Amino acid sequence: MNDVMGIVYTSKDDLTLRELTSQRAVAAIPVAGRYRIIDFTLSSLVNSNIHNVGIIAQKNYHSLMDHLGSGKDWDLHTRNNGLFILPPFLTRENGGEYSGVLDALKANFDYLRRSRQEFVILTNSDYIMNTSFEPMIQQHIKSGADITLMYKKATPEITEFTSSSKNNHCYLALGEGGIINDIEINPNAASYDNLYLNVMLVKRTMLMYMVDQVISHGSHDFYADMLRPYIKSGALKIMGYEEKGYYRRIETIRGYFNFNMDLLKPGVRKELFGTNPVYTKTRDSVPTIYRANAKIKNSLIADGCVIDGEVENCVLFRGVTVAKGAKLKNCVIMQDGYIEEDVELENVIFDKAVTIRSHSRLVGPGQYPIVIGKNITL
Amino acid sequence: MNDVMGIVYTSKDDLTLRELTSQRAVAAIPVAGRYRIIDFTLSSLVNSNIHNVGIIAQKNYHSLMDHLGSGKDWDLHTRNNGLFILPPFLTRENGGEYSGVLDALKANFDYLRRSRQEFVILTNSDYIMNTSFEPMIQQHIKSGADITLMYKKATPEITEFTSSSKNNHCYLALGEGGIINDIEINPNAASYDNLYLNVMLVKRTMLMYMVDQVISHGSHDFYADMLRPYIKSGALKIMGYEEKGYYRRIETIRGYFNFNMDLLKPGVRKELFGTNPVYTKTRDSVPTIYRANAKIKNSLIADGCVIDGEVENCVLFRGVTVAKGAKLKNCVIMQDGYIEEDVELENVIFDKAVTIRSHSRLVGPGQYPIVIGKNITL
Amino acid sequence: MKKKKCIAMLLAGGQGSRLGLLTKVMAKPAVPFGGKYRIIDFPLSNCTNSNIDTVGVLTQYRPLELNSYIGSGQTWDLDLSYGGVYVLPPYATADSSEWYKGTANAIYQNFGFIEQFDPEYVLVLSGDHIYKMDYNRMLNSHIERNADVTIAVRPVPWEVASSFGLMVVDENDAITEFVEKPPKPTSNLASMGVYIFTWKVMKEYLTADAADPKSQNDFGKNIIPNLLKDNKALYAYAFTDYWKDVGTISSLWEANMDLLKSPPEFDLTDPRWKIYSRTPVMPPHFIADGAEVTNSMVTEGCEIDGTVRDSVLFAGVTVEKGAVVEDSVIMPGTTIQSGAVVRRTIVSENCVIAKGCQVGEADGEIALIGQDTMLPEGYVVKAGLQVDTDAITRKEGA
Amino acid sequence: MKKKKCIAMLLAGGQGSRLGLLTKVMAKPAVPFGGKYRIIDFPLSNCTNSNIDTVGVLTQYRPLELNSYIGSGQTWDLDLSYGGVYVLPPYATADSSEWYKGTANAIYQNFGFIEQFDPEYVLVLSGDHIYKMDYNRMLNSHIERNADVTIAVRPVPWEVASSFGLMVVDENDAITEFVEKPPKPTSNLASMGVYIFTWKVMKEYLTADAADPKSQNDFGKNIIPNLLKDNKALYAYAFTDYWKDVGTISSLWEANMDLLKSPPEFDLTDPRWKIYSRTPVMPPHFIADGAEVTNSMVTEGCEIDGTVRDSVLFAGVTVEKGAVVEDSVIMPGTTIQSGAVVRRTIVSENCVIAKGCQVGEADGEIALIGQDTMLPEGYVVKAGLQVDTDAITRKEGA
Repeated sequence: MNDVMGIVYTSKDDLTLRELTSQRAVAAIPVAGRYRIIDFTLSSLVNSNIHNVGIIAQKNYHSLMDHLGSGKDWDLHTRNNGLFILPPFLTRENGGEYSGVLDALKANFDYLRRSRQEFVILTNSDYIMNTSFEPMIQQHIKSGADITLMYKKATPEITEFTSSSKNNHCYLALGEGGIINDIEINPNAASYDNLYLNVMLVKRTMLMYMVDQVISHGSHDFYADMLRPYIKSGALKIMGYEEKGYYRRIETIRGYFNFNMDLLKPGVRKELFGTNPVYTKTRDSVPTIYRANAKIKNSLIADGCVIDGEVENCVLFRGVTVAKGAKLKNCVIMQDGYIEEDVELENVIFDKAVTIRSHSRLVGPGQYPIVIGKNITL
Repeated sequence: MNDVMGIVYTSKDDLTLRELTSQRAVAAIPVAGRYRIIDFTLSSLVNSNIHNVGIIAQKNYHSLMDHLGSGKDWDLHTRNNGLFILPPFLTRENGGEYSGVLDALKANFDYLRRSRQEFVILTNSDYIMNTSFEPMIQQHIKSGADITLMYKKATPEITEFTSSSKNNHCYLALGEGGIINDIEINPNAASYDNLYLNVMLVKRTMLMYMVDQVISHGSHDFYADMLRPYIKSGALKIMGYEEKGYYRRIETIRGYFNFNMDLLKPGVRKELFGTNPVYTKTRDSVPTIYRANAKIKNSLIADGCVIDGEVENCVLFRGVTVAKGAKLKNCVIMQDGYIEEDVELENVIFDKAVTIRSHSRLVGPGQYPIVIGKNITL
Repeated sequence: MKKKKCIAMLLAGGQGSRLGLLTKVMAKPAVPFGGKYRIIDFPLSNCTNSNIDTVGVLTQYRPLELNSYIGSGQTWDLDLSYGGVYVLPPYATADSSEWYKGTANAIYQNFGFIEQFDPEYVLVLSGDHIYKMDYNRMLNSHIERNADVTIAVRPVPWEVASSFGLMVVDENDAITEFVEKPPKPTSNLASMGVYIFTWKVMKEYLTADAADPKSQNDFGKNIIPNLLKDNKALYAYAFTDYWKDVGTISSLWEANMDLLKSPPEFDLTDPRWKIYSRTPVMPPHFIADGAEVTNSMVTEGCEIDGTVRDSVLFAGVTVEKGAVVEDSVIMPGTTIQSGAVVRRTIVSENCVIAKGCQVGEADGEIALIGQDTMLPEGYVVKAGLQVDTDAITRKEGA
Repeated sequence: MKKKKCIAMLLAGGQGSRLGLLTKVMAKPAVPFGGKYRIIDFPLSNCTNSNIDTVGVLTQYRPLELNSYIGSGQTWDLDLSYGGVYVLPPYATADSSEWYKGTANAIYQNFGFIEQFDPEYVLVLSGDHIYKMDYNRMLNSHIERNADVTIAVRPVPWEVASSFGLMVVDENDAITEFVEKPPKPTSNLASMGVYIFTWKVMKEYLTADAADPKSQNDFGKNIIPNLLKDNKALYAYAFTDYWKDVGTISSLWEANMDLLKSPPEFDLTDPRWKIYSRTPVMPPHFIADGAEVTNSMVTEGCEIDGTVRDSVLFAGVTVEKGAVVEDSVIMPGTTIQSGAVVRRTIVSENCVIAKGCQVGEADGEIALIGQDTMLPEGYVVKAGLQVDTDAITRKEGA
């Protein structure tokens, strides 16, 4: 059993995801028919036998809290250990917002102190990856590293999804024996091909020490003020661990759309769902019903749908209705979407509970799908 | 089984309770050795077969959230129904504070709409009472009332604990058949002796309608802008229900102290704990150990204490240590208090985890006990 | 301790031998139904939706599956500190150790369980039927009429009446006569096996029954007749919504098919009366290019490359390219390989129907493939047959 | 499904007849201990604290109390969707229905339960001892030594050695000999009844054992000797902290008294190794003016007006004015009326010791009052006697 806890940092609403984040954190964006992005991170932690997980929440954490509940669906509802949501609590002193991951960690020193585990995995929650952290933990202990950073060989598929914005894209240089000796933060052209996945393993007490040092010297940036100086100084043994599985960071609408379409490939489904289960909030939906006129091609469809139309290259979330005569192609339709008769949709993303009246037509450009916000009726 | 939900309003930090509320809501103040004030309200609801309870939280709700957790300890952790904590969520639009109960209700219309129950019990959580709401519900249905307000005959013991501040003390006039035809808000000298207990029963949809009406006309005060006009207009049938059990509202340090001392009377303990169980967060404490020099008189003592000194007329919370030679009289010592050897304490309230070094002496005036704040070492 | 007004005792002991190979390795209440449910989900969800939060599940046959399936009861919101769901198999005492002898005996042996909740009423359920019922309304009727026992009843077709416990009632629904499975029925009001007893009365009669060595310890055969004899207040409570005994292969198949009609004969989608079920942890299902899926129910984890018509598929079913599934029920984890054809068949959990198999026929009786069966390539199963690994081995050995 | 590395099987079947009247109405693991615990809290809490989150509790005697006590497992953080705690009584299959024949047979009959978690290791526990042990460290030792079986052992005094399973080990702690309760011990290393098996090995040997009609299906008598015969890798894992078999009235009494010593022989207060227990919902205890309470343990719901010395009081005990309790263990809900004197006695749950009773003596054997006993006014119970309602009736009848 692992002597490791998890801290999941949920970053602030990312404006490049437009409507999808207007009322929710990136971590709470619905993906793949029945999940939220954070389900992949949480399931990876739980499947690695990590049972104490703190979620650093920011503004807009209502939907996240609603999704996670008591942590029951991830077997994280135990009284010792379990799931801890750590929002920026308003008190007489506190203004109510974390200014970054270091500030958030510092504000939650009480929780870190109370936790018993020797190690911490500190991770973001804006990516899709279903992995086990156990080999990384084993390598960390065996190598005697102070810090282990998870990286992946950068390929066009992985980097094309990320925006070119200065959004903490870091590349690592690996020296002899896997020691990291340089980090590039947001380069226009990267010199190295080791993309940092924003997953870090470190002793709990050392993390607290480092955070305290940086903050008490008036600095605040995790990458520039903490990671880089420690890597450059060589005072700590900082190692890389190469992750080889499927990984996509969700930063743009296009990246979001492409990831959903990626799931229509059997290989990708197998990689993401074949080995370790991905847990999510149960919704007690009924199975999906296909009626007499249903014609489905190459689509991923969740429970609770009722389908009597044509669906091609789509991802349909729970509770979607596609009436007779409707034709959907290259669409992502979130929960409770309602497509009336003879509607034609192509290259469209519907957020939750969008209704489109019969005989309408909505066709987006192939590269930049149209997004329709939550609860809208067209 | 009751078709009723509960809404518990936890008011803002009350300055008359000084140190006790500097880091917690009134509802979260520890009382009676192992409870928080809100445990009494919650247990009364649960014991009345009410299984959907929303807690309107304000600033400072960290300790409240910590205490309530997933609601497990009240069997309120079910997915349908259960316990819902409703803090003023920060969003792009929302500033983060409720300006009163009406504002809070309006902000949570989504939750109210989603709930299935026909009736709502709307209650504060700054009082101690262990009752069943079932007779009130039955009277409400039988009488065909639109609103039923719970009141109690005002006696000196009940009113002496309340401050003379304008803190929503209301008195009701009851006419024929129990119809309420007048309400006095914060009178210096009350004309009526029916003290409103801040517990109201009403149809869920009617509550929403009334709140919406008042707010949309620019008014905000629950008592003056909503209750009084509806009572005066006579448009609704507003009835009183008389509660006869033990009731104390905790508004001042003195009231807090007196309530704890009240528990040393067998009759009060029987009234509060004899019939319906009061649930609270489990702490898995060991039993209390009395050593060879222990001398205890007339005291209420929770689990997890180790006592080798003299204790008279005290309430000791979980995990308190009283070393050899220490003498305590008329004290309330909260969780994890540590009284070293030969200390003398009289008329003192210790908040959580106060340590007092050996050979110290602290004696307060009988009527106005000294309060020592959380985590302090003297 | 908090008192419970009404607790439920669910008789889940039946081996359900009329279900043949289906119940060879599991108790009847654990049999899968409707794409993602098991039979026991229906009475348990009915309890939760009726605000009855304490349920004893009485079982002696294969309790392991039920035990694991029910777990902490979290699925049905029945994981409570006080109350919740308990699986109650027979147990040994200092003096004796005995299996449950009859339905009444099973409850009698668990008086200790009932008494710790000090209930006023006890609801007795069976785990054999598919239906949605508000037990709380039945309880209110019991209380209003000041009844000793209330029995849920429904009219059944006269031709099948003789396989039920039948009641004659007066104009106030008071029961005047009760006959268990009479050869010549004089009434078609059948007992649904759902009883509400006033606990004091139940205690008295079950205790007397246990002391009677000649009794078969059965509610229908002994307890109800004894109560009638003593002129106790027995009332019928009429229930006319969908209710199906799924005690045979063909009725189980039919009940599944009822879900596919439009509008369905039995609606699972009412948000105010959800049927809860333990959900397998699987991704959404995938339907490939070239597949055909019509008039069917499909759920999580399925991968469909072939043709599926008028069928109910459970979680994790694979239908390969060129395979055809028609008028069938395919239970969790089963694979239909390419070129295989399955018609009018119930295929149990975790089977493999290999290439070119012909299972069932377009007409005739429903065929059944038992759990964990690996049907060899090209194997043919005629209409109405039941096949499992043992049957195949015997056939090959022969 | 997620695989579990190690699951625990807790043998809680024992009636514990050496505990006399105490286990007349409850299974031994449900016996109260230490003011607010029951014996089974210790192995269950050890599991939770050792990160073993899946426990099968094997029981056939009085499972009802255990079942209600364990409930959803929430007390021990064992209310999980996948894993958690399950009570496993014997069950009927289509072919047979049988009680557990021995410790090994109990586990053999539950292979189906074990296999659904596909574990690498199985930890076997008994529900008879008071101790705090990190099973995870024992598991690591098992893995490091690549053992087939690891047995937890401790040295016992030579004079009692013959009542244990004893082991001879070599310099590497490999077990070379194992004898179950030999009349003339050649070792004083006793088995604690805590085993870790590599699941593959357990499966092989328990299956072979089940097929052997001459076997008594017991770990100590059959399984371990067979493994030794085949030169399997059996290791001893030494445990030297507090460990007490509470199988007799006097050892149960002693173990309670061990908690009162200062410092205690056995410490329950370590925040990193909490013993979890189902807490009764009661207010703090009250000690009145005029009471005397020294060298004692008192818990929630007690009301003390009398004298309590060197005793352990459970939840909801009342000691009236003028009553004296010395060197005794008073279990939940019992009342000692004014003027009654109780010395060196275990009083079980929900008893009333009426005015003027004299129970036990200042010297001599421990007396025992059975559960729910109402001791009449002025009744005298001599040292070492066991009294319950039946005994009183017999005496009055005589």
